[in-house]
Amino acid sequence: MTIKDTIEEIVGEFSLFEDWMDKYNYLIDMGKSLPVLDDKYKIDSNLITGCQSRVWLHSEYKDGQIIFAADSDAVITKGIVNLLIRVFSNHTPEEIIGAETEFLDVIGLKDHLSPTRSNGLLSMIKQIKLYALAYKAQGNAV
Amino acid sequence: MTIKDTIEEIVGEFSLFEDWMDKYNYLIDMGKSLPVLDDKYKIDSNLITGCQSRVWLHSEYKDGQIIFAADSDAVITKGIVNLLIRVFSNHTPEEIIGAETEFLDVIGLKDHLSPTRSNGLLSMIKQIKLYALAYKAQGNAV
Amino acid sequence: MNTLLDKIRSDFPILQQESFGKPLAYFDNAATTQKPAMVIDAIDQYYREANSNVHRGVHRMSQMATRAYEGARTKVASFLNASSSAEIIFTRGTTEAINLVASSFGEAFIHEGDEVIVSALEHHSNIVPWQQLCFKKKAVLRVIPVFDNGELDIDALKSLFNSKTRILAVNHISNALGTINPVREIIRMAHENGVPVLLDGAQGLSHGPVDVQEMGCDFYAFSAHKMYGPMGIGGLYGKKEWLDKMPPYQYGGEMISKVTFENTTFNELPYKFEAGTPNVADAIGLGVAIDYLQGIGWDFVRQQEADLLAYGTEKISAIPGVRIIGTAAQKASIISFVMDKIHFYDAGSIIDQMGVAVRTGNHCTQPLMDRLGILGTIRASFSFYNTREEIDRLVESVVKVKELFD
Amino acid sequence: MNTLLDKIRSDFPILQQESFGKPLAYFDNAATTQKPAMVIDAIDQYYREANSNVHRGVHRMSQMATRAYEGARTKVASFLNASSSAEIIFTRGTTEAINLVASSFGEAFIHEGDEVIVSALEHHSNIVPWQQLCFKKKAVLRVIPVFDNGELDIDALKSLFNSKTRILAVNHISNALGTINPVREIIRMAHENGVPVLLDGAQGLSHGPVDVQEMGCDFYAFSAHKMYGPMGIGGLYGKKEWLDKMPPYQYGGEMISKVTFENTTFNELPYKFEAGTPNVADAIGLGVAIDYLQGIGWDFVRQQEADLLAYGTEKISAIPGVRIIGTAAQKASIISFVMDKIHFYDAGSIIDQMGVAVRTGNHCTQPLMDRLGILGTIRASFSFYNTREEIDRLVESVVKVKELFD
Ligand SMILES: Cc1ncc(COP(=O)(O)O)c(C=O)c1O
Ligand SMILES: Cc1ncc(COP(=O)(O)O)c(C=O)c1O
Repeated sequence: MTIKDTIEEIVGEFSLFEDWMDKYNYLIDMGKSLPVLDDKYKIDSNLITGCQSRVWLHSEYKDGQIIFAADSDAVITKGIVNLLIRVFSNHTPEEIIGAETEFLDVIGLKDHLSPTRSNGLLSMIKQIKLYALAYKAQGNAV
Repeated sequence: MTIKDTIEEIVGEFSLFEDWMDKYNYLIDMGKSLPVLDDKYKIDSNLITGCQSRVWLHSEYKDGQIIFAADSDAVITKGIVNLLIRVFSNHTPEEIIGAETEFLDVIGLKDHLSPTRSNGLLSMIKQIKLYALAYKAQGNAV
Repeated sequence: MNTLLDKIRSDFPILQQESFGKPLAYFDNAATTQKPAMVIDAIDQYYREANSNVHRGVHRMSQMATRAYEGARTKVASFLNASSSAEIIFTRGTTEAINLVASSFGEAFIHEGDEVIVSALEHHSNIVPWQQLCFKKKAVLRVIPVFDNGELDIDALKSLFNSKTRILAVNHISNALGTINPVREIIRMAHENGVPVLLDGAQGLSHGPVDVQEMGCDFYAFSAHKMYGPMGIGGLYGKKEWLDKMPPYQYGGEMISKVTFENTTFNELPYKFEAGTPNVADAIGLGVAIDYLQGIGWDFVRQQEADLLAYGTEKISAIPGVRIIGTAAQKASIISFVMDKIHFYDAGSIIDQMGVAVRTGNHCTQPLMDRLGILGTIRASFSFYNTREEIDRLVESVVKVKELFD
Repeated sequence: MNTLLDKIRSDFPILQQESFGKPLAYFDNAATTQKPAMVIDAIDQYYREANSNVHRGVHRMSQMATRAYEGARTKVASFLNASSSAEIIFTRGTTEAINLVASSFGEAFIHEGDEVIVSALEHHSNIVPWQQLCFKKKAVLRVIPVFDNGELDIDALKSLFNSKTRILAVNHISNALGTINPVREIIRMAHENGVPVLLDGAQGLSHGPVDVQEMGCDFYAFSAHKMYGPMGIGGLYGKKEWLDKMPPYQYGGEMISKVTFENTTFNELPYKFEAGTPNVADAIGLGVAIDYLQGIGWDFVRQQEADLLAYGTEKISAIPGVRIIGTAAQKASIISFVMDKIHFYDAGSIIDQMGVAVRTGNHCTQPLMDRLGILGTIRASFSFYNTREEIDRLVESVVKVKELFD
């Protein structure tokens, strides 16, 4: 699936929710189902700053694709990172760099979970794109 | 005449003025008729700070009374100091210290010539009272 | 609901707002209070009728603006019972007032090896300016420890004074936990040791009367926006003896008396510390906020806030799995709490959706959070305009949070 | 009167005021401009509907306030054509912005024996911070001389640069005389010498477009209240390369990333330079002032102000015994003048009584006045909302002054 396809899928899922409670319940489920991140990756260099909750974002570069793994001490935040991983993981740096992120607007995340520093959503996306840029530069160097 | 008497006299004079123009004309006349201050008294230590125009206020202590003399480079300011001299000159330090200065309110000077720093009216009165306090201390010391 | 409270609530336009379709319950008063219409209107009217730059202007509007600005200063002076309005310096707020003292007092009086005392209960704004000053001057920062219940360890303070101690800075009321510190005792101890005291009064002016002369503090820093006034203004009370000895902080504008390229002489107090065009509109707003507080009276404020604190403490502590952080004997109407195994961010997000505004996080008191072994709390801070019904809604939201995350 | 002008005047509530029973003619725009209703209303609405403390707040209103505040920053960034909104720091105004740079840049880059260049045309706010910095660092202050007509002597500037020159600070437009300085040329010369340039833009943003990237300046300081926005807010544009290398200015609040008593790490740009609760309401007001200016458009502003400057210059210089001070080829709509044997204070008092607001005195440019051999001037500064009829009334008042004092 392309990044765009996944985004459309997610937008579709969110369009089913009648009220905020459903949306949060879904995020909480997504948070609870996020695979555990090995403690060895919960290090400061993986920590995303500017969040009310702590978020560790780990990445690996394999066969030209980036694989993301993450954790947070807050469940809703885990739900959000889980969404982001679903969208961005297993794609090439180029695909990630070029991806639009307006879908967050569409599914109402920006409205309820603002892009301001409180939840670090923007910081997470920024970090994901930074990883992509770094791997791309690394790839070019080879 | 006591300070109070002079003040009443001035209030009486000002009550005759129909509009601001008359009041300013009067102040301008008072300014023009202020006796010239000898240049040797136009020194920095006699300068009152906080005025848009420069005001030099000189005082002498003679026979238990303070005599004020002043000058300014602005005519309206000279008119105001002239009024103040008429009120306060030739009185004892005690009389000056105890004098009420609300008359400035009554004659509308406070309204048109605000107590804020622009014309230094307050600074002038403060300086007059400071001289009185100084001479009083000096007198007591003797 | 009692009718006086209804009347008072109607003075605050924002309390009529809804949040997510529910009436807004605003419990973030320690971050910033809401403004009564009379404050908002005063600012509005100033810009519509009298706006002008102050000081040295000959024209009528400039004089009106100057009078209004200086009138606001006089109101602040009498509100704090300063001995003269020359002891009131307008700043942007508490943070700037503390930075001013740290910088100017620091420049004049703090030297290598000297010591500065703060407490473990401080807001970053009353730590970092002193810490950085100490770095710069090679001075030493000493910290009054805090007990688990949020009270300062005043006995330990005794041993912190020595001949090198130059200043003590402590908050009047803790924004994170609500502790009302024993400032009179602290000031007495400091003065016995010849040490001046700065009180961070950010949370101090909204809950009850403050009399700087009676307390005896040397400096008192505050923000208008936390006492029902506008943003962008606040102030510093400082004893004349100290302010006179301190160099200016910023340069330019009314604080200057005479300039040549070789030399500059500075204006007298309070202008010496106010550089640039002052924030006249918001100073006027602050003055009107004081009028408003005096209009409703401290009796009402204290009674209402004490009731909300008692009621809230009882209800919140009764929820299983919830623990109140900060249980000092003397507390302002601030309740901080944590929930078993539930992150404050998760809790805050859900509470918000229920139309209840609380603050979550470390409340700019990271060293305190570290000391207490937590990352942050959920904080509900009450104003006299809040109600028991609103607290019931907070409790409901917390119960909802438990349902969702357990 | 043309109808567009009528419409624009009706946007400014204060222009409907009377002064001493006469319609107010407000010519003190260089001190502070009046505010259109939309700016006043935006502040009002913010306090009625959205007031909250910004940043890190999870609740809805805090996020609304944060978005509005950051939105204002984005507007300022695009108004100045900064390359990123991280290069826009909100301050109280120009004076604070200059003090920030003098203090932080000074701390990082100015050492004993270094040199700082200012001009003889500066406002005290762009002299004293540098002068005091030089005193503190044992550095040397150099001054670009000014010609009798109010133009800077750019040839003389050439010889002021040397390997010790660290920064040059000059105003974009002179508040005292209206001179528009050749800032592009100055910046080019400075950069050729490896010297960064701070422009004091207090008078720069109200008369025409400013493009910091095209001009190439390293810092640009400004005040909202001089560009139709509220008091208590303004800002500093700074190139990221410089801002990144400068230490913070004040400490506390959002500018902090992590604090322990041993150490503090600071937030990224622009927050690193914004300590304490920001002035959200007035930042929003500034954003709306920008919207307003963009709504009427620079064409109208420039055409109207050029007309007023030409008309005023002709009429005022035609009065016998009146001399215009400042006759640079490039001038903003500011006319300073003196009257033979009549003190500016006398003149200003009478002009005020005629309902015309001008400013008199040294305009916080004492070194310039000394250079010109005068104590002060009478200054009429025009905005696009002023009219020829108002200028006629100013001329009448000046004639009246002559009658009274001659
Ligand atoms: C050229 C210039 N620089 C600096 C300032 C200071 O601006 P503010 O008082 O808004 O800080 C002014 C205005 O007074 C000015 O005209
Ligand atoms: C105790 C305390 N000190 C200082 C501050 C800083 O106040 P301001 O952000 O208004 O400068 C606050 C508020 O955030 C506070 O609660």
